[in-house]
Amino acid sequence: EEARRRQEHEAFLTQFSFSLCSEIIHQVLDETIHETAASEIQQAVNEKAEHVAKCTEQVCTSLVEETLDADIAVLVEEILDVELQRILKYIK
Amino acid sequence: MSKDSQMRAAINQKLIEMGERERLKELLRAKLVECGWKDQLKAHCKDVIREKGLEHVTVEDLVTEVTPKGRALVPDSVKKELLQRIRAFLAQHATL
Amino acid sequence: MSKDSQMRAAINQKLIEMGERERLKELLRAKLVECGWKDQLKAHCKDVIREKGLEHVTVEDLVTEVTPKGRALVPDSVKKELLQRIRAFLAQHATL
Repeated sequence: EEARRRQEHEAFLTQFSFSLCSEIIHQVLDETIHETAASEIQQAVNEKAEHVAKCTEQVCTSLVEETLDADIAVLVEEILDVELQRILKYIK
Repeated sequence: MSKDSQMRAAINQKLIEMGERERLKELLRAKLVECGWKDQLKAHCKDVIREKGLEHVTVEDLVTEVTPKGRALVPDSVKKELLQRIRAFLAQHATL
Repeated sequence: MSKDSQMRAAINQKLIEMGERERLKELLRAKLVECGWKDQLKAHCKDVIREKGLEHVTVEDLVTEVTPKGRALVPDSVKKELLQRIRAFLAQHATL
């Protein structure tokens, strides 16, 4: 009787160990996967925001440069023209 | 309540009371980092986000997508070590 | 095409499509007049012409000479305002 009870207890512990092991694995994996997925999405969102911010600044800089280049060229032409007219008038 | 479920409840109680359940979870978490599982999972998440496009993925989608691979990637050695530790605890505390 | 240039192209495309790029340039021009940039640059051009002599200056020379100062003279507040306006526009109109 004692041997039979011992054997039954052993079988119970074996079965219990397996089920507890798989329960813990499932629980930890589910938690970890959820945390990892959330943090990876958050990281991707942050990276994208940084990327958009950086490129927006670059677009802004190029827009300023483009406008300045065009305006400086016009301004220079105007000034040179005025100076030239002034000299011609002086010579005359 | 059958004898088995009584015993199960008693052991579960003991696992929680003694903090062993939390320690087992911590051990598993540490092993998953150590064996590179967590890095693999992160890489897989990144791949899925890249493939689907960030604007088309929710956390729930991503969890559903990566869970099968995440489960499959757990090394047998890690499962075995956890089982050993559970057995050792039970041998010590779940006496007849 | 790199990721950066794709993004820049997408932003520019959106700005052009909705006529915002031209409006931003106009805003910049107005701000430059308002803050005295145009007057300062004119004075600088005249200084350069005086120094070098009109007969030794071409349009290209003068442009090359005054451009660095022209860029440096744009107040940070003006650049900042422009950037804010682009950001606000994108937030309202674009899914990038």
